[in-house]
Amino acid sequence: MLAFLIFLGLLLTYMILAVYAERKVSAFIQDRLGPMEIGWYGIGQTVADLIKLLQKEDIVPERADKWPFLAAPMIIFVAVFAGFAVMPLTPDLQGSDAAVGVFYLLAIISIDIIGLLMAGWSSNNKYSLLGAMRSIAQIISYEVPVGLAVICAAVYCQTLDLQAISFQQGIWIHEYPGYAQETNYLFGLRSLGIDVTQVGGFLTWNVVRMPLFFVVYVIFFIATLAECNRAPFDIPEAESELVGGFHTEYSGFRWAILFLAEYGMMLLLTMLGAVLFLGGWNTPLPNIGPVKLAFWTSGAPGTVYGNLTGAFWLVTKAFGGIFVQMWVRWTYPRLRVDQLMYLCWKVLTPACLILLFLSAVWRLLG
Amino acid sequence: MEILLASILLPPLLSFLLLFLVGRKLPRQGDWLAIGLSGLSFLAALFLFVRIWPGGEFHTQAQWFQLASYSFKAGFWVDKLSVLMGLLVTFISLLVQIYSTAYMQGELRYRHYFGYLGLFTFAMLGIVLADSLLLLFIFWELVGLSSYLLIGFWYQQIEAPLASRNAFLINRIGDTGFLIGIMLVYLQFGTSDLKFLTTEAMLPMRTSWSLVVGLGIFCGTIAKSAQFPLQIWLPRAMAGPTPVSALIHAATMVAAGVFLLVRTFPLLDTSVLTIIAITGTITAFMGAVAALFQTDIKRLLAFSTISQLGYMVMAVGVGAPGAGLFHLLTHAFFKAGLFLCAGIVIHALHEAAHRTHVHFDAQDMQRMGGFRKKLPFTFVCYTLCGLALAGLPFFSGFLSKDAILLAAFQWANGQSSNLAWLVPSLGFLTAFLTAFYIGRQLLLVFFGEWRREPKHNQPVYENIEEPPLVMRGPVALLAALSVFLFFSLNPFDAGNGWLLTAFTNDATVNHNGHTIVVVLSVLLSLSGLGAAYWLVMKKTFAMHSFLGQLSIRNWYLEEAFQSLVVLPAKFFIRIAHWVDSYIIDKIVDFMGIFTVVFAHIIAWIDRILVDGLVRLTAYTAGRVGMLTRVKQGSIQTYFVVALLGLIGWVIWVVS
Amino acid sequence: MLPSRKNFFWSFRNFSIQRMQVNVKGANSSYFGNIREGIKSSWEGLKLSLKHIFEARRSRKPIGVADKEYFGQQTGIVTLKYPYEALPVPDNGRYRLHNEMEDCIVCDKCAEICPVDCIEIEPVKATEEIRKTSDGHSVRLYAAKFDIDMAKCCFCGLCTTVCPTECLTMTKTYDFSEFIMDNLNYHFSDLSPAEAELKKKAYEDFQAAKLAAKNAANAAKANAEAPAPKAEVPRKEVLATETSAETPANPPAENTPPKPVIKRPVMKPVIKKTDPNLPDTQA
Amino acid sequence: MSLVTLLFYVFALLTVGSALGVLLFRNVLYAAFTLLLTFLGLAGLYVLAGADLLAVIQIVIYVGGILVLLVFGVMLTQRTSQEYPASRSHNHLLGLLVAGGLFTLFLIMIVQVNAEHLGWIASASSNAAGQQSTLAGIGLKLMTDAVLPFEVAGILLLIALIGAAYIAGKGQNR
Amino acid sequence: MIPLDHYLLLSAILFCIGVAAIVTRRNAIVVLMGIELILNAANLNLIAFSRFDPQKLQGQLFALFVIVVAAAEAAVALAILIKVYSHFQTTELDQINELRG
Repeated sequence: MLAFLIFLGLLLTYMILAVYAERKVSAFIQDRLGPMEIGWYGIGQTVADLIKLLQKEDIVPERADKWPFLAAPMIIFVAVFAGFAVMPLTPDLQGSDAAVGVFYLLAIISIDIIGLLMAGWSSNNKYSLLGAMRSIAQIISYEVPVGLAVICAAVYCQTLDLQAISFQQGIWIHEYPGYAQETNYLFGLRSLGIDVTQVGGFLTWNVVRMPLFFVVYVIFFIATLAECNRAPFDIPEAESELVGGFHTEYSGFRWAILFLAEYGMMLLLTMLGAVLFLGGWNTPLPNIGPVKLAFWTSGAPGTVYGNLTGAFWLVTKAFGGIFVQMWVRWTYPRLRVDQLMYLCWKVLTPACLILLFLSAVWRLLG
Repeated sequence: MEILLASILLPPLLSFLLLFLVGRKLPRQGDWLAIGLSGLSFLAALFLFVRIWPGGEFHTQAQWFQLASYSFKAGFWVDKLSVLMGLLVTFISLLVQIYSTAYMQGELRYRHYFGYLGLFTFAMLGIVLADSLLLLFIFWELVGLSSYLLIGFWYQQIEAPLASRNAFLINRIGDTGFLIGIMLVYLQFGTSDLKFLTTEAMLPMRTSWSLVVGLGIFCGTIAKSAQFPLQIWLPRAMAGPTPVSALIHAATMVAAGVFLLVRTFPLLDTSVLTIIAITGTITAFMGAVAALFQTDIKRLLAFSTISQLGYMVMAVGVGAPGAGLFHLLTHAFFKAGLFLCAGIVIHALHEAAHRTHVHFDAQDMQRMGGFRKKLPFTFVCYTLCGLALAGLPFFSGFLSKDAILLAAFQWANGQSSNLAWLVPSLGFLTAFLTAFYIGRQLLLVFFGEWRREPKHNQPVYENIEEPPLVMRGPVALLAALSVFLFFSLNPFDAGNGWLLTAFTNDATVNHNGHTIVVVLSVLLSLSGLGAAYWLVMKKTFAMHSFLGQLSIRNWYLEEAFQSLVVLPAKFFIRIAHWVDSYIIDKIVDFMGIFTVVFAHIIAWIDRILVDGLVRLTAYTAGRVGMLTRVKQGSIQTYFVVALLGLIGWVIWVVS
Repeated sequence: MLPSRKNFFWSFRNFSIQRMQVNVKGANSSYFGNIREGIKSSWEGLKLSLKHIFEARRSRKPIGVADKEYFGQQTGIVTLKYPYEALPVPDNGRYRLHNEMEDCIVCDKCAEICPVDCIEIEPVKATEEIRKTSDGHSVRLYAAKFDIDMAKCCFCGLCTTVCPTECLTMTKTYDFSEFIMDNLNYHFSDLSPAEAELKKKAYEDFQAAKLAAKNAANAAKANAEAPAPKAEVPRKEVLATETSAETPANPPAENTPPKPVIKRPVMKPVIKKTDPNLPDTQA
Repeated sequence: MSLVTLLFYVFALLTVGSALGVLLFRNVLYAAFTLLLTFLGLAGLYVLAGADLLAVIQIVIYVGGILVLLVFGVMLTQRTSQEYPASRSHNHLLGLLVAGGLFTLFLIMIVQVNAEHLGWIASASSNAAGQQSTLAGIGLKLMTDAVLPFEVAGILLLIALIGAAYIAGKGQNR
Repeated sequence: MIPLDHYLLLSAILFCIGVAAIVTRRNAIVVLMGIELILNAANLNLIAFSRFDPQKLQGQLFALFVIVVAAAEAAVALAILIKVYSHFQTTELDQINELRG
């Protein structure tokens, strides 16, 4: 329950910040100022927008399919929010320590799809429908590279439990039940013989433990962009073609929910990426000799300090990822459908398959 | 051991698959691959030979399938016989493949050719190594298939596909008998395990059955080894490429029948053996006679092969499977050598013709002559192999033939009927004829002068050249193996040689009359050669005599078949057709008319009585149907009906 | 209500299938060349936008084009927080029109030349010369109405060039947006409607008097000539107008809020002075 | 009533209710959307039965795969003239009869068999260990005992994929 | 622990609903949904029994393969359905009665 409340709060706060950040980042990239009026440097802009949205009338188009139309945003949001249940925010805070963690996350995305489809269909607007169809085609396609990238990490870590994966990537590895005897070698190579278990920091992150994971992470990141319908994969809600995609007919509160879900999805997937590849809640700073940066910047699991630093690092990493998402969004033009599919099926998927094989080999031989 | 077995059996199959699947992309279409894999197989066979020959055997078996309570096992049984044959097959296959790289160069379906050879080798090895008659039969059929494929390799020609079909169908006749034999064996002994059948104590078997079993198995041999009366396919099979003739139709496949007889020898009882001996003798004699006047270089060799196969079968028939096997081995070497040499001659002529743009039948011996100057190497090899075939002392052929004739001689000695003496005497006569026809061939091809009109063909003669090394090498090897030294140190008696001692169980082989046989056979061979020299050089060779025609037409067997089998069959078909259309059809028609009349009567009753009932039922059913609204043609209705039936059934079962 | 749904789907399907071929007309048309080029160009793009994010630390300063620094500001945020900071407008900016009524002789030339007819003038003849303009023209007409509709104005500046007394000028005020369109209609007349009526009346009276005098003169020609009492009445009228014009300082309009900045003291002589200096400021 | 029992009944109600929705809704899309609830309810039941991996797989495949396919199928095969993709029903009586009959049968069987007291079940439930994830166990089994079915299933899926693509493919002239 | 009978009963109910859907509905897609319900009912039974499996997980494995087969079935069935639709212009099963004698 604690995790539920914390994540709900985190999500809401994050959304407010993220919308603001999005506008600011886009403005800076385009040499503009962005919102400046409300609050210092326009910081209150999103809050004002939110208040505006909440006050607006909840319009249901006359010819819309009423119940699905009303239910769809909730389903989408619930699906996304349910995804946070297995996210280890700190060493101790995790909604559910299900063993099937990552797999569960992938399952959640499928429910999201149904929500999108519901929204698109029930709006009874051809733009909505087309947007939903595009969205689904895209999400289903990109589930393959996402899944494969996740499996790469899972194969390497030998578990689907996100908390276990997090513990593996840091100095507190011995705290996790069953990992007391584990040792982290530099680049995951036993033959190299450099024991970095107590050095920690970024040296024990998965991207370093298995250097090819950098490529996997990039692929994962690209695919998650498509999963979130983010530019340059935003053909489902291409404003210049489809008005707004599946949420064309939504307004007010429900529209806000949809956006909340969309930004929540971003957070979920960047967090997932951070947990799988970038060390989760572990600090990036290694112990260098007597300078115990890692111990100083991350407390032991179970302590308040440990939980605070854990949450701090994970959220920071996730925000970093989100920043890159925004950066990418405001850099690239939208892809065509064929380019989208080409990228997914002919580039990312084969690359992922090869990398999956290499991960397994690295695990076996490293 | 299993690995060794696999490395014998699988490389040829692998070569077949690889060449077919990816052969096109390989350099040189992958012939090197085929040869390499054959070499591997040969080396493995050699290794196995070394392991097994001194003594001991190896038997592996696994559950194959289960039909009700009948369980079938299959596996491989390696004993002396197997390793010998395996070595022979892989060795000659390897040589032929090497030879073919030059002979078949530039062929359109080059890689298919090598693939087929691989398949053949695989199948042949399977026959040799199989431990169960059923498994053996499968490989037997595979051999038939690859033979069919290879005979019809040049399927664009007119003759080749016909010949291949002919061979295939005739083999089917024999295979049917073979299959019946296998079934009977299984019924009798409850197993088709060869090891069990041949080495365990003979189980009681009713005489009549044993006769049928033996004849069934012999049926397979008759077809596969071209025995009387089914030998007509072998000469026609010469339409295939010459190396194929060497490998399949001289050295290995046709020997499979003999091998089968040797393998199942303990199953054959006396009466069957007598039949076998007689058939072998007849075949040997007929083949020799047919070979006498042949003009086609390959056809002559084909009839010669038939004749020699007759010898081998005769050997088995007279109770000397060891001698038969020995002859099989020696014959394989020298006959393969002969075929390959013939191939060189044909090839050389073709090349020459190609170079001078003159076209003629390159296989007609009447148009050859004087090749000893042009093809000295081939000449030497040909002569060596030919003399081995003729049965001259110091050659391998002499040893084996001598062993067979001796066995026949002793067998006749032991028989009560004087007619039994026909077998050895015809054997001796055949020996004479053999020397005669091979001598004739040597003379026609290599001696004398070029027998063509000089104005056109002199340039052809000038252009004849020795073939490349890859063709000469295998021939040389085979020719060398035709010398007695490899089989027995004693050039006049192989009885103590390594091979015969291995297959003759009782040490007390009586050498009664051995001297007579040796002297007689030497004399006959020499006189045969002399007669050939005399007749050919005098050019008094009565082609158009009755004998000549009989020989060239192969005893009019084709015609005999035509009139004795095909025509009666056609006649029977015609009768059947007549019966069908005039008797059965009439009856049917009458039944029809009767039925119609009857139906009219019934219909009247129907309209009045039954329809009323049916209408009532239909009305009721309609009412009921209205209730349920069952729809015709709707899958759901069918589903419901099926489901209701199921429910009913379950209720009935449960309650 | 769903007439196009089906077609719509099929078109979607066809679309995705037909377009599934990839356009590989780049320099690298091979598979891996394509990927390499994709990664390279993507990275270039990211670098470019990242550069802009870093440059966003600095903002442009609100300095005019005349400033030496102006073309030095190549990077940084280009937008200004407008209402709070704005680019300086040169003094000779040509935005809102302003008419200096004191100098206007109500010649109607501006209204004549205006291509969009945004100037509306209703002249009332005075009975005598009203005043002298600053450059010596004599004003003989009252403007009962001198309206410039800035909503219509196209800022071509023709009116200012034809103005003989250079009383009509363009000012550097550019931000004069209004919520009500009518408010963009500026009234420059210094007479209230009542006064205008009075002037009209006076002129009619004067004409009538003049006619009467003429008739009288014609009659007097026949008799004698002494038109002494004639000038009495107009002079009174002039005094009356002067007193009334002082009380409404702005152009009279009942429902308009006071105009924000109409700087009276901007004199033509100033403009005249800047004219020769223009080349200097440009440099 | 423990929490688990309560959850069981909630999920069971959800499952049965939404399955009834599939049966009764005239709007095919509604049927599809209620089917979503059925699948989710079943996933919950699977979790309660100790099959967490199966639950997740149920969601991934049934919701993410089959249901999406079904909805796409609805959208691609609807007449455009209707207000919504409706599907009337027929054979009410027959359906009731068959389903009722079957249910009665099942009921009788369940009561008669009395599964709880079957020997192996009773012995298993007496020493039932605490719930733990079946993930590792299933993974191990898939790679050892069931590797052949696993591969065959993979081939089946591939064939189904190719077949579906071929059947639904563009070629109209077949 | 939930009694096994509860699962069996629930599965039976689901199965019967699925059968009813197959029998009564006219739209082929809803019939497909009915089939899915039936498969799920079977799976539920398998999983319920799997708890008591001394050899652990056999039932779950079986259910896994059932799901796989169901996925393949749905894909092919819908492909066929789309073809049927383009041929008959309907997915109402009682209008597709080519089998009618």
